Amino acid sequence: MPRMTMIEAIRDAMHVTMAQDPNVVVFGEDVGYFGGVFRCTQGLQQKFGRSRCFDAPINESGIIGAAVGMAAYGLRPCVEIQFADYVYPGYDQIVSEAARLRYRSNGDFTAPLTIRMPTGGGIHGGQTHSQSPEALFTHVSGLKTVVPSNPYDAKGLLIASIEDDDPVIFLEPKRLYNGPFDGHHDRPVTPWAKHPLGDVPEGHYTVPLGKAVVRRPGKAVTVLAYGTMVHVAEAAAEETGIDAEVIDLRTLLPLDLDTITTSVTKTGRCVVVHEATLTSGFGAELCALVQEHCFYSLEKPIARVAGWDTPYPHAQEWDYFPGPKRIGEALINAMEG
Amino acid sequence: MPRMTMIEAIRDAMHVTMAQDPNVVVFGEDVGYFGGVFRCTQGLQQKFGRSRCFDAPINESGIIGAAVGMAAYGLRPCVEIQFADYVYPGYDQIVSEAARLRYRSNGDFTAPLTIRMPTGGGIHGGQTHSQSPEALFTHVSGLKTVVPSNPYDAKGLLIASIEDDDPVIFLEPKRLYNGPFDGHHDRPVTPWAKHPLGDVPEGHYTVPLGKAVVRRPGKAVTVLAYGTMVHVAEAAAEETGIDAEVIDLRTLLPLDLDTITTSVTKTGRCVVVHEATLTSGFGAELCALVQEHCFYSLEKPIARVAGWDTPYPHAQEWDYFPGPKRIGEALINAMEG
Amino acid sequence: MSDSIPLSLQVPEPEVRPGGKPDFSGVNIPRAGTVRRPDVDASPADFRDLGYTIIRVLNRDGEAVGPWAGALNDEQALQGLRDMMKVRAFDARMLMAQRQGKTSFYMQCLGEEAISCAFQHALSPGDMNFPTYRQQGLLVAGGYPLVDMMCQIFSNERDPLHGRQLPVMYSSKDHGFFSISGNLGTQYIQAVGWAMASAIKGDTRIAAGWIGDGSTAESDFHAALVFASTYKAPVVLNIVNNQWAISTFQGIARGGSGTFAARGHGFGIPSLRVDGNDYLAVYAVAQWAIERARRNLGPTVVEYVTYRVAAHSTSDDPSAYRPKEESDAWPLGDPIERLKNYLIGKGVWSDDRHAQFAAEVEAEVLAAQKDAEKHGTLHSGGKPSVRDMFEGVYKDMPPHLRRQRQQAGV
Amino acid sequence: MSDSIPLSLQVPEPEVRPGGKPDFSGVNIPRAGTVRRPDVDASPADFRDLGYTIIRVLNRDGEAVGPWAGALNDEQALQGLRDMMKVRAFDARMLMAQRQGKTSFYMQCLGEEAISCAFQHALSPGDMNFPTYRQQGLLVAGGYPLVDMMCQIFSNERDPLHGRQLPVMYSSKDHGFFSISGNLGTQYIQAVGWAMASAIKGDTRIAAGWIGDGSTAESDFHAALVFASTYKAPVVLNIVNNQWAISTFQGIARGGSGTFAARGHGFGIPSLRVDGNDYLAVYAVAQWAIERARRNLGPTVVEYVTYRVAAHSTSDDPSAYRPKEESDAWPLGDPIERLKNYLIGKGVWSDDRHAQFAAEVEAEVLAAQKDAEKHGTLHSGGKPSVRDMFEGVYKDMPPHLRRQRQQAGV
Ligand SMILES: Cc1ncc(C[n+]2csc(CCOP(=O)(O)OP(=O)(O)O)c2C)c(N)n1
Ligand SMILES: Cc1ncc(C[n+]2csc(CCOP(=O)(O)OP(=O)(O)O)c2C)c(N)n1
Ligand SMILES: [Mg+2]
Ligand SMILES: [Mg+2]
Repeated sequence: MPRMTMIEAIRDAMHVTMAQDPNVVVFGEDVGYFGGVFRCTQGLQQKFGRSRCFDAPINESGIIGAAVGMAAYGLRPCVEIQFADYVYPGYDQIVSEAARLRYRSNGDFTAPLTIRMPTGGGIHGGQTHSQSPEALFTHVSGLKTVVPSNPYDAKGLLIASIEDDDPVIFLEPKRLYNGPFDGHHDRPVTPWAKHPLGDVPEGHYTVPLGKAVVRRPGKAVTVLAYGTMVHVAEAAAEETGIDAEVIDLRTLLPLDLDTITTSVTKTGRCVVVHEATLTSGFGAELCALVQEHCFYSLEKPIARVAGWDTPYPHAQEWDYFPGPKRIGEALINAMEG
Repeated sequence: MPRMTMIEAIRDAMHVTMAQDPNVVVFGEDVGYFGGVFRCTQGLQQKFGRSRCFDAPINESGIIGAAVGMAAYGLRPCVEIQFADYVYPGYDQIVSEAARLRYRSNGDFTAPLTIRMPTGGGIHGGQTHSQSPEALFTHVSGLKTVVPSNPYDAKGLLIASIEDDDPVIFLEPKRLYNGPFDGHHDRPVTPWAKHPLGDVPEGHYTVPLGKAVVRRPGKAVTVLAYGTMVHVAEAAAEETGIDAEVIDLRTLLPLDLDTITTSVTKTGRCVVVHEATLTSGFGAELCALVQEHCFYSLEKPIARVAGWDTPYPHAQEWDYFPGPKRIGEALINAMEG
Repeated sequence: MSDSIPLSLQVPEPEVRPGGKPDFSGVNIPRAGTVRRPDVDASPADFRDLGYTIIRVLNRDGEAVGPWAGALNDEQALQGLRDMMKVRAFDARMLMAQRQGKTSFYMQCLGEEAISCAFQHALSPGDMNFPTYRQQGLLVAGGYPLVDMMCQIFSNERDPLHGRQLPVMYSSKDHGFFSISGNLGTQYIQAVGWAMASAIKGDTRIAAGWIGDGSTAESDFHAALVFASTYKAPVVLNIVNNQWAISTFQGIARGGSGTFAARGHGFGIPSLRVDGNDYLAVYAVAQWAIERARRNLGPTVVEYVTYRVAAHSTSDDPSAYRPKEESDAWPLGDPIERLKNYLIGKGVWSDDRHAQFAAEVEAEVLAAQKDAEKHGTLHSGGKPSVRDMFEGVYKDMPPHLRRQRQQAGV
Repeated sequence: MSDSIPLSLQVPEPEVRPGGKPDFSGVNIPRAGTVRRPDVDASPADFRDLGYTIIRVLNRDGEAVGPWAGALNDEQALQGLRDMMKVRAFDARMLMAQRQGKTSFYMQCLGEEAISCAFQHALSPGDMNFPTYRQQGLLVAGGYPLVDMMCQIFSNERDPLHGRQLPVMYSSKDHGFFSISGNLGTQYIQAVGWAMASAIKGDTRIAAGWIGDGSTAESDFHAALVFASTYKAPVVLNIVNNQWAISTFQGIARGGSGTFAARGHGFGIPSLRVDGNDYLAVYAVAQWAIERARRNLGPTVVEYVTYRVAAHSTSDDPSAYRPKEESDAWPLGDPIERLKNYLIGKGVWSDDRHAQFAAEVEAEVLAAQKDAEKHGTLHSGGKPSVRDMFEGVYKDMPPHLRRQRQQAGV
């Protein structure tokens, strides 16, 4: 099987769907001739022509609004927002339009579009290249929200998203683009080539939306994570020696509640991890659901490890980022008493 | 003491602050000559002139962006977004600009502005006149989010918000504008004149941001609510005869956690109520905090009663709205076992 | 700087407010027939003047004159008259139905009927409008059943949108009418995207975006112009300037000077202004712009100059912010009266036939209403089901929504 | 419709791509001195042509000619030369510092120095710029300490922004430099709001908004033009058209035809295009626009025609999308060379003095860097404190942040 980075896997997903379905179109800022600032769309214009893959003006509302119109026509646009931090100008078109079109028109019009965007920190990008806005999408009925944590899933989930008949927010943890990242920023970077999930099948396959996966089985405590934090949580489990079960949610909405409750019912302990700021983050929803569905199994309060409630800082990045140390402490604490 | 509706109380708050501080300016769509579609700004242009209160072009990003610039200059803009449903085009200016200006400039520039908007349902307004987007603000570090439930608080909180040195999102439950509403839409409307909190002092006073209040003391179960739901929860308590303690949060961020934990520690049971859609709503954060801080007191899982995870419907409004029946059932259920 | 004079904020105000005497002497109206008609493939830079004048066909004597005349034959013009009369009758009845509590909300297009009615006839099957709430004429002229519109308005058991949408927020793909949002301006860039899709697919369908004068201030107006000009999208970008945005006069959106049409010039988009109360002029300009789109020559901006005679919606009372008599003083007259006079002048219509048709149309609307009311009105009779509230959020209902539906007991 | 030809999407492309021969023959450049200078209070409708041409002062022979010449005396022009040289030297050193790992990121303004340097000198104390990341010249020409800029770039213990911001996202109220956001376009409408505030207070201060060619596509550009025109805000709306937006050429933002300046016309805002590589022309136009604002005559749009010689940022490699030699082919030359030749021609400067000043400025920048590095660079030496991460989110730290700070152990 070919080895791919997450960038290559994402590119391959678009390649596969574009080759298969002439209705798939790709556009966004710098995605055409240049192939995207992270090179995720490299080669697509050359291969499929300028009317299937093209540069867009710098207007996120325009990119998403045009995609809504195209989707209503019958296309399946897969658009790129250069950084998740820049999605807000297009937020109205997502919330008021893409998410509600099927409902308000009773299916007369639909919006099968995918909005890709690099998310998360760890690259010294400061406040406008590091944010994790997933909770702003999970609150919006009508959207699906996906966060892959490795090349295999990234390709399979992206194909599933493009083929999905509803609008999908596809968040790409940019710190994982070139290799798994366990939060130890001071150690050399591992490439995907050395990771089993860097093995990516050629051609078409999907990873279904709405299905979580147990990344690391364990009996002592359940860790709910997604994106970069899956790897950091795995590292924390190794380093503390705690027999944690690490669940990679993959899709935040629809959420795979069964996999979660099965695990927490077993372990009786739960730690929720994300990079986004704590308050009203997606971790809050996870806590609410876990305490509702596993109340009588819980032996300790569910703990959250998350970005602090501040804008994402530049110099203090590694104090902000929920690294293996903070997660490890939460695991140890979850095991006490 | 004069009796006021919530509209009059809000108007009076702007009147008081404008009279006291020449830096307070008010603008928004239709707020000038006409005085706002809900008449909250009626008479302000006449009294303070066209450069203190004026009509704005229909561009929510423009309204908020201009307010950020004015606030940076030294003014204290209090702007109106005609319905909370229309705030999304201005979301970027709130999230990326107002909320972060103090932080990113290390206090060199600040954004002391207040963004008022009618929120919530119950007026047959359909998907674009009914939404409750508070959780989209509570996730954003740097913002304060306020939701009054009566004229007395509305005036005191709005004055406090305008005088606050940080940006404040001020959500006005439109169903409460003219009277308290217990969720029984088929009964005659009660006016504020008959409610003790319709007594509103003249002149300047504040209700501090960040302080909740116990609206109905009780021992059996704690209900956390804000805005319209405070009244609906009170009705549900009366109707079920359950000795519920109803807490009116008033400010969602910063949150008065002490009042909450004191109550839940006492009652051991908790029901969280809001109009907004359930998933990733502010109720999720409340659940996460309560289970974290009151875990060992809780006798049952915390329940959430909220809007369903659908867009806000028109015909099915009263099936969507979390009325006294649904809250009552949650109370009864919370008391079982 | 120290010797500079103090600055002051300049806030535009309409000429008159309630109590004042309406005054439209500032509105510059050229004589009918005097504005030239460029070829559709002429260079936009060569006719920028058309963004600052008003194209008119019907003169005061009810004659069709000038280079934009002659686009319609008598039968077509008669059809236009009937369409407009039907829209007006429909509006009147639905307004009344709202006052009677049969629905929560209604919006008329009184005085603006020519614009949507004429435009619809210039389109071809397969084309798509991205309308606002004030283009019911597109549906009526397009033959969409009145009873379906009414069922939507009543949110009843036969409402095609299953009670989910606010009254008047219709949707009909088959009739080339995109689902109305309620959020202003969003549809404008969607129209451009739809048109781009048609071009990407190598189809021949074109799109029409619609926006009000006040809503041109919204950011998606800009997005639409940027995208349309960059990709030369086959789209007609219509601006209905009815002078008012709820209580706010058009000067607040338009700024100091210029016209709404002229906004297109900065993008190299050809831009025309037309008398929106002149059915023949509207049709001729629509046809011109649609042909440009169809021939892959790119977008056109069209500003229709008209007047919102009625209140903004049933929630509004315009006497609070403008003189009651202002609509009578509006210098471009009434679109139905003007087309009627033209047809009478041509000898193909008469006052009698007009009165007779008015009665017929009244009866048709009434019959439709009876039919619709059999299926319920907002507060009585047949209703959409509560189950419907949970359907259609996604194509397939995800587990959490299924749980919620169960909780709701439906 | 059935016999219509198929539509097709038209995607603009630059004249040449890597491997091709740079070609700017399509850029229409009038001779220096040939564009008229209207009075600042002339009606905008009377000089729309100035939005389609290029105002230039310095001709090929290094002479200042035409109606826009004469705004600066020799001492001021010399100051301009020194400012530009300092900016260029600063950029070069910081680029190198980034390559050496002393910071994470840097952005040069190579080739565009004249614009911000000249503009700054046309402002008065108390005025406020709302800049992008490419206007470091405003700070340098305004006398902001180089060492403070460097400390920000190094995110060190003396960084005025306490390490919170990405390098180059300066803020200095005292120097009339608004905090840079990183989100494109947002500052443009903020500039208008700030200017409105000055007018509301009856003050005499004016604002300047800055935006790149690519970013004019953003919606807040529209918001700014709408608000500026409606309230006649005392603001200069600057557009720096450096031909590129990362890898995307200006045709994607500009659309089919028209100019960026011409966008102002639709709002009745006077709009000028100016040679951005001509210090004297930039100053003269800036002065004109600032005077309009100061005299309460309202906003002006100014488009500076220039070329981004360097990469977009240290994260970018332009050889992937444009010919390497393109910047050499740029017909408006280099701003420093042009001003230098003018001053030598006037006899107030010489090649020797130029070389000497270049050495001086180099030494000054180096000294500043040494100074700054004493306080640390991104990965070594003095750092902002972790406590600082929790400060300044609000004026007073709310309880939940205090809890989090405790948890973080700081
Ligand atoms: C984003 C958004 N902001 C505000 C509103 C409230 N609103 C509804 S209609 C309207 C006025 C629109 O005026 P105009 O565009 O001139 O259209 P007209 O009603 O005259 O046809 C306003 C402000 C809205 N629906 N959406
Ligand atoms: C809202 C937003 N979208 C996208 C970006 C990413 N981005 C940063 S700079 C840039 C190009 C801007 O080009 P231009 O406006 O021409 O300015 P220049 O860099 O040429 O000075 C882009 C797309 C951003 N910073 N903010
Ligand atoms: Mg209007
Ligand atoms: Mg540029």
